Amino acid sequence: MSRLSIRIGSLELANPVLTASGTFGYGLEYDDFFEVKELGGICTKGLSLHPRPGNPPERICETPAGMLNAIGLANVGVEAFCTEKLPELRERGVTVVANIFASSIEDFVAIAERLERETGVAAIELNVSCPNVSHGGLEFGKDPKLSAQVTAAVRKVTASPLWVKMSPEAGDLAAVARACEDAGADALTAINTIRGMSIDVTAAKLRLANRTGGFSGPALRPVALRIVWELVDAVKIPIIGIGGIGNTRDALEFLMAGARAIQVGTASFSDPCAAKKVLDGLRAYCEAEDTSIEQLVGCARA
Amino acid sequence: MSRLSIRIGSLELANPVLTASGTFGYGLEYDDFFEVKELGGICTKGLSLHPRPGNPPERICETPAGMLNAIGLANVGVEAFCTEKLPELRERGVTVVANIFASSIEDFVAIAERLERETGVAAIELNVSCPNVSHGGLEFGKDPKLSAQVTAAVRKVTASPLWVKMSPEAGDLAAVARACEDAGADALTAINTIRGMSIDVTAAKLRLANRTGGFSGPALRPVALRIVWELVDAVKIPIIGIGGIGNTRDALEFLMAGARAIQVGTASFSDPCAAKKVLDGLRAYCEAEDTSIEQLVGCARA
Amino acid sequence: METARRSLTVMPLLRRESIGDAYHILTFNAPAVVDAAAGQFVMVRGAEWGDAPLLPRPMSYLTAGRAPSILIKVVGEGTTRMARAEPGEPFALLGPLGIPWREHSSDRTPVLVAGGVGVAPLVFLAQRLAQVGVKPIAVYGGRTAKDLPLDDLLADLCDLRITTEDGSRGRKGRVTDELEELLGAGMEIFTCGPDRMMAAVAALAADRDIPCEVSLETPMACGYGVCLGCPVKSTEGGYLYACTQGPCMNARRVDWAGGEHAPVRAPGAPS
Amino acid sequence: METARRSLTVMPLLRRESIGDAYHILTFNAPAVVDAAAGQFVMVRGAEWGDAPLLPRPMSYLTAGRAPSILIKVVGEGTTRMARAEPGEPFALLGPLGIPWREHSSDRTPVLVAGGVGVAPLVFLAQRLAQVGVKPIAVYGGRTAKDLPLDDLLADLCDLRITTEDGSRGRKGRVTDELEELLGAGMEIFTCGPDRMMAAVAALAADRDIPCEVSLETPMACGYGVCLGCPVKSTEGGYLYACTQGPCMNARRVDWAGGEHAPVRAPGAPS
Ligand SMILES: Cc1cc2nc3c(=O)[nH]c(=O)nc-3n(C[C@H](O)[C@H](O)[C@H](O)COP(=O)(O)OP(=O)(O)OC[C@H]3O[C@@H](n4cnc5c(N)ncnc54)[C@H](O)[C@@H]3O)c2cc1C
Ligand SMILES: Cc1cc2nc3c(=O)[nH]c(=O)nc-3n(C[C@H](O)[C@H](O)[C@H](O)COP(=O)(O)OP(=O)(O)OC[C@H]3O[C@@H](n4cnc5c(N)ncnc54)[C@H](O)[C@@H]3O)c2cc1C
Ligand SMILES: Cc1cc2nc3c(=O)[nH]c(=O)nc-3n(C[C@H](O)[C@H](O)[C@H](O)COP(=O)(O)O)c2cc1C
Ligand SMILES: Cc1cc2nc3c(=O)[nH]c(=O)nc-3n(C[C@H](O)[C@H](O)[C@H](O)COP(=O)(O)O)c2cc1C
Ligand code: FES
Ligand code: FES
Repeated sequence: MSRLSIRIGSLELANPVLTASGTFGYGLEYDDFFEVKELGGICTKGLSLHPRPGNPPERICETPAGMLNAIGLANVGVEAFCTEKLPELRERGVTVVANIFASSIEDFVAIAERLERETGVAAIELNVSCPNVSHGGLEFGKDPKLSAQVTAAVRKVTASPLWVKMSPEAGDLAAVARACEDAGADALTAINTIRGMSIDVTAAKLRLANRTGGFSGPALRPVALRIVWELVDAVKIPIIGIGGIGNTRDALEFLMAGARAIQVGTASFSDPCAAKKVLDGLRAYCEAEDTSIEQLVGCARA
Repeated sequence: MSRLSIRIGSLELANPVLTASGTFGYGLEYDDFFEVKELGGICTKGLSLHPRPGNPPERICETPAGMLNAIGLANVGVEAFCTEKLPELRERGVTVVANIFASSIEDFVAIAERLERETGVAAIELNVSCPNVSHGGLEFGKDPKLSAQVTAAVRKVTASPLWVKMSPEAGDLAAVARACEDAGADALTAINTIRGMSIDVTAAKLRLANRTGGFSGPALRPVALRIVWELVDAVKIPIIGIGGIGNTRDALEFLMAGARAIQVGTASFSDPCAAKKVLDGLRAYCEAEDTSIEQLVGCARA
Repeated sequence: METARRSLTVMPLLRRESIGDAYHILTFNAPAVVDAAAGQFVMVRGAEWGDAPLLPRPMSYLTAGRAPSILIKVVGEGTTRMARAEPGEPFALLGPLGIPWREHSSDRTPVLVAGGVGVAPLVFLAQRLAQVGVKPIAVYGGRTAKDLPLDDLLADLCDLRITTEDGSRGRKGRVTDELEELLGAGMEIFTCGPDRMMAAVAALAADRDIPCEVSLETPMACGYGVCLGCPVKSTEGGYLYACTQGPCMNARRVDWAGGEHAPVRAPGAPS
Repeated sequence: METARRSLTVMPLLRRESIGDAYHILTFNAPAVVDAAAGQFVMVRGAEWGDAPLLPRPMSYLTAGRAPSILIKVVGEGTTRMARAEPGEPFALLGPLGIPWREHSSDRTPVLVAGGVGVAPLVFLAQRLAQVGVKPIAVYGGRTAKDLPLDDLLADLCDLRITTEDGSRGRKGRVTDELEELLGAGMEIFTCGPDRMMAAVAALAADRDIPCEVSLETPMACGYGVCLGCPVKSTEGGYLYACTQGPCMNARRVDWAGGEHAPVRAPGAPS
């Protein structure tokens, strides 16, 4: 299906449709729905060095055309991922991008080293932009120097393609992007959530126990698209677009803006097959228009 | 109506409901709809030293639960405002906040000096955060030092209360806020729009001639609310909340988060009486709950 | 012409008539007479839409009075919802808005030039002209025979000529092909339709020195002059705002090359 | 109990029955039999809602089969839209989801304790029990007589006792007041309702050493285990996820003091 295939640095993806970290579990929850290996890839729930229980409830609430989440990176930890999840994913032929998170550079390195001992990890995505943890979340992603340090340190210990996930809250995101590029990132994914808040006025209480949560969903799309456009200008490495993508039209917006691949996030909640439908839609579009993803990328920039 | 009255620094407002700059014209377009003087106040369309024609079309487009605008600060200029609009507003008894914009500190000062010669301007709101102009928009608002310089310079030439409008795109907004406070701001208004983008995929073309536009409407609300909450922590001067407020419930969210007043923006487009309805709703709420705006402010922070 | 007092009024849908798949007439049950003039418009939004779609949609009045109506073409989310509405569903209507068609000159024959859904304000105009005993010429163009809603109403009231791009009805070609032959001194044009059509009609009219009135269709957020989102480039410099200085205005005031005020609607949009 | 295969299926609404102002039964026209067990739930979203409300709403099955149904209480935007839906409107239903009620112990008398709209999964359970010839006791509480939807169905299938806080029907008080008198060895509890009610019931059951099964209602984004948005604090440490480890589970596993998993719904919300 070469109309759909796309190269992200050294990594050849069968198609540009991935699922976003934290919105697709470990990719093993979809048996009843579709064959996950058909996707360009999946990004795992953020993996930390040790298992994390996550934040107390309430963790989620809905906002106009969007939602807030403060999951707090609840996850099984990299060890359990490697022993309990990855073998099954490998067996099923799923293209796995391991999204990883830590509150220190040492821990980032330790997680990457652990993953390096496994086969079946197509790329590592560094989450330096999580708004829902008290240490080492956004601080890394807002600062060009810190982002570059994390990237360089992980770069040293892994041969896997390295993606860095950008925070929309950085004051100068182009600088962060260039710093990560210089430090050896193979691609940038954009964007992670922006922090938001919601108050239940009938109780005069914050809705989320964590106070703030990451804002995602269709509402976020115009901001994400603008940032992707700017990042394509800022760096030479590929940009992978994320933010409110739920259908083929949304995916085309990001591809036309210059993203070489896209990730489907919140949309999977209301439809577990959302990513699959985007893929089918892109295939149909490329056939109908006799074009390819490669040709579509950036075509609105002309 | 002392349940509703609220003090913003030295300025006593009859109630906490204002209209947001750029979404209420010059306040003279509402004859058929309601008595504008009932509102706590109106913020005028951004005024520049000289008249500005604004950006070419398309200037607006809709996004999920929001919209993008790239008006480009089309306005009649401060002189025409003072001679053609202000007398009428004064006559009608409207509380007028003059929102002003310039691409240099000198011009900010010149506009403020011109306004100083008039009576009937209750406060000046410095727009240091407009995303839709090529010079002097966001640059001021993202930088604590520049914001402070603008504030201090205008402070010197006016006795009017000075409000500074915050950009959500600043990397360290608390620093900007503190700098403005130190430079003599009487209140901060938050937030202005975040830049977004939209592509018409059927034409593979950007929807807005200006490429990007400011993102506003209900979709923005959770981000605005979070920023207001943070600013209440960051400074001692009053915060005025803006962003996706369309009904009483939304207004209560911001008041309970600690905003001492609120501005209704995009909501006026679908209902010219939106601000009036919010005011009526707050009045009814305060009566039903036997409370006052003063008591409500910040009550969700307990 | 004096414009009537504007208001935002919630009205239930009285009925919806479908014309083919893409066109619908929506008629509302107004609590009081809506005193709109031909060429004026109304901002329409479902009262139960919630936060999305957010903005009201500008629509020309097809008729005014106690049961005001609009003709819609389904192009996006707002019009899709309108096309699904059932009688009783409440809509918020803000109107009447904008500058109506100017009075026709009693010494000229009016030529109404309609493109697709742009026919609505021209049918309204034709009805008003009929009331004063004037039977205009009408040139009505569409892509195919299916893109000519309300042709029957025009046929009743006007000397009607049809053009379609695919030749499936009337003359094969565009309204300007018909106009080139037909236009003569002593005529005046009122036109509404896709921007490119109006630009071509305006150019032809300017060439022949025939008065030409257009009704603009720009995106709008407010419809009453405060958002400044609806400009078209003016030949006098600066911009004209379609909602308060239009939608109806002399075609010569518009710099047709100056703006992209008509979004291109390519076919085959994916979804 | 083995759970049935899950799927996302668009189904038209077959009918909507209103019970007072606030409660409605929605019955859908399923293309194939929905093999849901009592206590399982379904994520429900109008297929034409567009971008807002965004997320599907978790609802317990009231019945399964070819015409699956749910009982809704109008509390916010999603349920308001459901309460306005007319037959034919398409809904996307993802289900069956979650862990159903465990099998009842044949040597114990089941006591179903329902609070308000929490009655739905218990009516389903009562019907299943009736099929195997068991007639449970039911204790059904609400604020007023108006907050007891489906009381007639429970009355048919159970030995029913009613409590209302204002005394407008049945015993004045709470379900626990009735339970304190009624509970005895040889009973087992199945309960669904407001969190504070379930916590009180669970405490009473623990006191008397009576098995107690609860059905949790937390906010949910996905309903199938990937968002991690639906935790309750576990007595074993860490969290239990209501969608995959519940909604039905042994009350002893839940640390009722640990989380705010029941949002407070104060009356008189402004809008
Ligand atoms: C004064 C005036 C009178 C109008 N009268 C009618 C009428 O009688 N009948 C009718 O069907 N339409 C009329 N229109 C156009 C109508 O407003 C748009 O088609 C409608 O807003 C599209 O809404 P949507 O949500 O379905 O599409 P969207 O999803 O908003 O957009 C779909 C496509 O339509 C384009 N579009 C959006 N708004 C407008 C607009 N205001 N004008 C032109 N294109 C737009 C978008 O760029 C996009 O390509 C009129 C417009 C104006 C300004
Ligand atoms: C497993 C399960 C089964 C359920 N079964 C039923 C049922 O049979 N009938 C029924 O009417 N309701 C049931 N609920 C609750 C129902 O999901 C919520 O009432 C509904 O999501 C509210 O949607 P809304 O858009 O109307 O309200 P919103 O506008 O989303 O919220 C209104 C209020 O309800 C609260 N709320 C939101 N989601 C939930 C939730 N999932 N649980 C509890 N409170 C919530 C909000 O915090 C807010 O205070 C069930 C919930 C779960 C988890
Ligand atoms: C419930 C939830 C959990 C998330 N968890 C993670 C995570 O663990 N790591 C990460 O990098 N991003 C995480 N994200 C962010 C998403 O991957 C994505 O960047 C964001 O949601 C925007 O895309 P969307 O609008 O399509 O959801 C999470 C998002 C949501 C909604
Ligand atoms: C069409 C439009 C024009 C605006 N023009 C201005 C302006 O001139 N000056 C300014 O400070 N803010 C301007 N704004 C920003 C608003 O005042 C407000 O900060 C923003 O829209 C968020 O509030 P809302 O979501 O309620 O609209 C404009 C917003 C819109 C939508
Ligand atoms: S539509 Fe708002 S000014 Fe014209
Ligand atoms: S609702 Fe998503 S994990 Fe439970």
